[in-house]
Amino acid sequence: MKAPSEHSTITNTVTATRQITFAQAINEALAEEMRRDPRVFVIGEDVAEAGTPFKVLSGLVDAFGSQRVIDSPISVAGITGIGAGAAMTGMRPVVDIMFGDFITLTMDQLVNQAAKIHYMSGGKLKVPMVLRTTLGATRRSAAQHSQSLHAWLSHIPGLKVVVPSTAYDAKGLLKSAIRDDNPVVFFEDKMMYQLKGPVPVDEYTIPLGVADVKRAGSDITLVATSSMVHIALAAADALQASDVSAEVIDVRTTSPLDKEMIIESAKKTSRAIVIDEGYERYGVTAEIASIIADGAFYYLDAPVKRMGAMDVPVPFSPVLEDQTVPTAEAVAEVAKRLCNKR
Amino acid sequence: MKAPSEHSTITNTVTATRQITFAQAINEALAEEMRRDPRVFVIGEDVAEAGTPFKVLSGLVDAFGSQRVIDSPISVAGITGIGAGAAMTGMRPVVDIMFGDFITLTMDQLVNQAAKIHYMSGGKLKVPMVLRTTLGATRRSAAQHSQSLHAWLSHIPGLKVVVPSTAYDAKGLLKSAIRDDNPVVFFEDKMMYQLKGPVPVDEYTIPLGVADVKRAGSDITLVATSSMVHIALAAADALQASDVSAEVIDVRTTSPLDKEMIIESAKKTSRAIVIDEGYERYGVTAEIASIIADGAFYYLDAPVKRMGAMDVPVPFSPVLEDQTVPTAEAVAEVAKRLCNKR
Amino acid sequence: MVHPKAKPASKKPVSTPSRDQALHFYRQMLKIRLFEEQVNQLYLGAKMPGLAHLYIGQEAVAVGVCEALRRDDYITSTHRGHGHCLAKGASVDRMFAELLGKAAGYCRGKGGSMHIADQDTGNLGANAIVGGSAGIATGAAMSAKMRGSDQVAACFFGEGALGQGLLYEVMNMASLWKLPVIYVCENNQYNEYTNYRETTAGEVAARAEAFGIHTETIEGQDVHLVHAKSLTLVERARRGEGPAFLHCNTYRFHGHHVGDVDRSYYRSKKEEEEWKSKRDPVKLLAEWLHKSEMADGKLLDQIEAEIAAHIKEAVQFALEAPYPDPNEVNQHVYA
Amino acid sequence: MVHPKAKPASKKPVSTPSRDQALHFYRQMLKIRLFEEQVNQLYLGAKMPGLAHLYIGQEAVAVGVCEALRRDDYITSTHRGHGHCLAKGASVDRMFAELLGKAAGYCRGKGGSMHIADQDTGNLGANAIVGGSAGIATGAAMSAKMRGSDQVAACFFGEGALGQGLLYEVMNMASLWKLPVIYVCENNQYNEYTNYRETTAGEVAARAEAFGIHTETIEGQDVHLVHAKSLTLVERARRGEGPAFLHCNTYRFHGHHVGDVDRSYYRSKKEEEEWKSKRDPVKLLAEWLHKSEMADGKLLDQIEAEIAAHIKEAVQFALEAPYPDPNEVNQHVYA
Ligand SMILES: Cc1ncc(C[n+]2csc(CCOP(=O)(O)OP(=O)(O)O)c2C)c(N)n1
Ligand SMILES: Cc1ncc(C[n+]2csc(CCOP(=O)(O)OP(=O)(O)O)c2C)c(N)n1
Ligand SMILES: [Mg+2]
Ligand SMILES: [Mg+2]
Repeated sequence: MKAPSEHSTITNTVTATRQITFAQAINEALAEEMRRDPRVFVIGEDVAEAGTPFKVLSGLVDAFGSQRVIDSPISVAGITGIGAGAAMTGMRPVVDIMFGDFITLTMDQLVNQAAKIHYMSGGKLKVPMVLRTTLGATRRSAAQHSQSLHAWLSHIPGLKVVVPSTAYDAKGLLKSAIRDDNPVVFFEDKMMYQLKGPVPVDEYTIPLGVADVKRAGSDITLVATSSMVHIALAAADALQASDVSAEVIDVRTTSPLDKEMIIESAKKTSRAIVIDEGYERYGVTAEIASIIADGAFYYLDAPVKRMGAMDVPVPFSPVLEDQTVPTAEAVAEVAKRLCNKR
Repeated sequence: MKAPSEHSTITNTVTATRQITFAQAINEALAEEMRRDPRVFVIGEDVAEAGTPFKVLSGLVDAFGSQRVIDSPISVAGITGIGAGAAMTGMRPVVDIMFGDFITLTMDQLVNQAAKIHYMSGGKLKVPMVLRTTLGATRRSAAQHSQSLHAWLSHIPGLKVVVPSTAYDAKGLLKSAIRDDNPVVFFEDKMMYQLKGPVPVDEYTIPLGVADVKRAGSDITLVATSSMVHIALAAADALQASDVSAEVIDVRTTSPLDKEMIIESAKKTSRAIVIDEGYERYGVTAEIASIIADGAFYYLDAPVKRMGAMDVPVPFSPVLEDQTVPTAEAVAEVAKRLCNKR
Repeated sequence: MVHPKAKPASKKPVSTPSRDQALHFYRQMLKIRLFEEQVNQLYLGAKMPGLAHLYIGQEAVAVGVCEALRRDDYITSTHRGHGHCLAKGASVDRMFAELLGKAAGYCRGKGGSMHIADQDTGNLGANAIVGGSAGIATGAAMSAKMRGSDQVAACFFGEGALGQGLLYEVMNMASLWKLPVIYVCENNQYNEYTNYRETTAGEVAARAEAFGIHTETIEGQDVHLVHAKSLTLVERARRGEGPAFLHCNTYRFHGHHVGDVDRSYYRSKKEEEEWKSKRDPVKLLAEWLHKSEMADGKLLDQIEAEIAAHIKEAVQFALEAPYPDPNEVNQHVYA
Repeated sequence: MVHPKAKPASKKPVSTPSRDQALHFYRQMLKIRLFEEQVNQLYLGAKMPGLAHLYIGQEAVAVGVCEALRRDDYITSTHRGHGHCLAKGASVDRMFAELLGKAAGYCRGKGGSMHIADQDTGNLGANAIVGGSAGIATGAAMSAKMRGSDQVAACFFGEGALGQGLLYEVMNMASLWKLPVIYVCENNQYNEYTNYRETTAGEVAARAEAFGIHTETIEGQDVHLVHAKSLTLVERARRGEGPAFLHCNTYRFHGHHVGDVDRSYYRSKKEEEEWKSKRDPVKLLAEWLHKSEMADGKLLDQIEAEIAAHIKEAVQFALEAPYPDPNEVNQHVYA
């Protein structure tokens, strides 16, 4: 099971910070953007009084009213299409899709419509919409409530895809996503909502497309997304004991992807592992690993390894489910092998 | 624009063959399997009298009646769900989804239901269903009728994915797909329907999961899918003039993927390019390239290169559309560069 | 064509249910009730992984419908599916085992509460996608028709599924092709934490009628009524006369899921109490049994004790049962 | 509440359309007709990449509806969208240019026939996914309401879109939230090569009424009727009284697309001839203009000549216009 540990990388900030949860960070980002821009609204199932089943949106309806925090019927495709139409005509909707597995129902509206409208119209129409949803397993929710399908969206030109790993990143990236003029899919790991981290009191944004070195190192690069950043950090901790210095790169957005930072790190360390919670086959790890293998080809001392979720529907039984997600131990094992430490 | 050339690799067969089109091969496979097994039926929009807009199914309704070749409403998700339910209860449906772009509408039924039912039921229920659809651009059909979304399905455990390149393969693989006890997604390139090739008179099947060397070579491996196999073969022809001997591997099924054959070839040639008509980013080329880069790491003399479709929604204008798909010239160029021939 | 008004008023004899039948219904409903109470205990005792959506309050629907089906008829079910599963004939021990993720469970622990399927009793599976099983049920009905098996499929769903487009797509085809499927809409008044009137425009029944589907709206707390209506609709479907839509008014007595205990922000205690005191399907049936002198308090107590003992034994079995072998994790991905 | 029967019969004065208006309608409809005939010629002459779905026969719907809209009102359209685009105010030269994939096209050649959008006239785009624009239109209506702009959105779709679940999802929300959207169902009798009766169970109008949406079924070949009804529905929506569904019976005179010339296997020559001779919307309006002495043959000929000349010029412009710069291929992926 994932046991997210807390690591902070906010170094060169002078503003005051406080510790808030990932969920609070999302909530604050929404509240700030709604206050700043009357065009921003939230729509989804049980987003208002209930504040979503994860309570991420608690209080927003009190602050902004039910005209801007809108409870919808269970019409996942419908609200996505409505979001696209509203975005094309002057609003900036944030569509809430409770579980990432349900984006399967939105694919036509998101991929054939929202993602392509700007291009198909020759640049005239815009779709400034954010679709917030979840990813991540180990919640004992079984095969239809545990998937991490961000690879699909990352495959689609016209979409941007955000996979934050900390409260700080979540807040800054969500604010950028809302201000972005493109459809952005924002994936939140369900298991990280209660994870606390330092977040500045003052306003800030983080640009989409810039990865973050969550820990510097010299022997191996661990490239990770979302929840897996914490696995990578825990692995890096463990590796220290074996005298392996691991650099942990959080890609933060899979699309656009900060290829340069990833390749440079791999060139420096000469070894890399890519860790992601989506299914491994044809998943996010494939893209990033192949980019490293190509871009750092002449620098690599070992093959780039991929560690995605096991290629099985997520099982319910804890003894089975826990095997499907990469663990810090497994990452450390592979890293040691690559570094010939054993 | 793709100009599929004809190449045959049927060598050690003694049975008589004739030249038939890719479309006829599909039609024959369906007719044979429907004759063989009363549980097989076809459902889709305009599949009966119209025989689909591509006329692939012409004559089937006359042979098998409208109880087994069923015209449906324009309910793409609905017929996929109905297919799953029928498959779970003793039938073997072949669901026809006219354009690959429309599979966006089937994702919940295909991915959350059909693909997972066997696993979620602990192995008790089975979903022996085939979903036939199309891929491929350059038909001037623009962004919503030109996508090649097979990477998505290949990402999903529980699904098998077939991407045939010749009439021979299409027939043998479709028959296997229909006999398979799992949901299989079968992608046909719209532009190849009229492509002729030798097909045995006698019955045969081709197992899912076995790649095919469409041309043997020693300097570089071109791994390709569907339509891109013909691009690879044309590139191989062109490369001969530059004294580069290219081996062309047709993966035939992206899931299961014949990793061994691909890796062995790359080990032998020490160079590889992966060519596919899906969007390049997070696409099929990423998976295959990263597998080669890992599996043949110590044998490679150059980085593995990926050539997918350009990461843009498919544009309508011919001058734009033609740029989005890999060409034989471009493949040959990259190959020469990798082989230091220039 | 005869003018509709000119039709002779169909005067069905309202037959009184037999004692055997009524007691059987009672046993089935009580089994669901006590099963679910035990599930809640497992949750509260932190013995069950994840969550569960209790069926308590809706027992008359599952039992009334399933008792009108044959064992080889099909059902599809929902996230709130324990009741359907038991009503169709599953046994409590293997259900508990599944809920606890044990190898002895109906799905070897792979499915869990939201995915229990039991092929032997025709249960094609619970479904964690709201509305997600409407296609499967309709496809099973199509398959039955194609195979000439005269089986019928019942598709259970909550009124929340009325928000999902898939339902309309498949109702259209079921009507066009006269498929033997009964769409059972369990209107328990809430989509999670939102009253269905805030999410549902127009009239529920009209949504099925628009597709030319025979539709009935009934009180879902009266098991005899649900059963009698279901019988009519099922036999109609079996005769090839096409699909039906059965809209049952009902109520879930507990939260949306076991963890939903503070409910005052979306429904009143008073409303809950009214349903529990006046429209509890188990109580109503007990009262009916009394009134019609088919059972006295002693018999009912005895039945309850039997079922409670059975449940206790089953939960014990499940608690002690082994987890699946870890190697099973990548088995059953492909058939 | 007043008993519905007790309401006073609403007696709207049926005002005769003015000569100016009628002639304007005629010009608009004829423009569409001649535009589409030219598109067919471009196809036959192999001058147009790909295919196109002609709107000929349905002109009264697009013109009747769009003339009831303001320029800043929205429309969404379909694969058969040229008529909607022109009726909402697009110019023929840039449309031809788009159909030929030229940089001067409304979408710089990137969209083509099935994706023409023209923001300046409120056209949010044709759509190549059947039913795909229902969400966009409903969202535009929601946006109008939220912004307090009193704009209305008209959502055009063929009866084939009744097969798509999305339509029901968004109609429900439009009704719940009283959104200013008019769903315009152009029932041209065929989903591609299949008569809609084979794909559509029950009654079309009932499908919208089930969601509590005000619904009207009308003859779609009479532009005055379409216009009058649309005006009522649009003004109703603008006043905040909610969505409406306008079901128009119509017919496409040509094939499903320009290449569909052998149609006998799915519809009879006789049926086509009947519609063309008796229910051609352009002819019907010409006859009406004659009968009401608003125009004589000479005037109508003159109008036709003017439009033909305009079209000729426009197509020439498009044929000569340059293709987009190849570098544009990866522009406009992101805003
Ligand atoms: C497509 C989809 N959207 C959202 C959810 C989350 N969800 C689970 S149950 C539920 C409410 C279902 O309400 P209803 O259908 O009335 O069933 P009930 O819970 O009342 O039995 C929701 C929204 C889901 N499982 N699937
Ligand atoms: C989702 C989807 N399925 C199938 C198609 C292929 N297709 C294009 S037009 C059409 C028929 C549409 O019929 P209708 O909606 O009545 O419009 P009409 O062509 O009659 O104007 C079909 C099936 C599509 N474009 N989108
Ligand atoms: Mg409910
Ligand atoms: Mg039509």
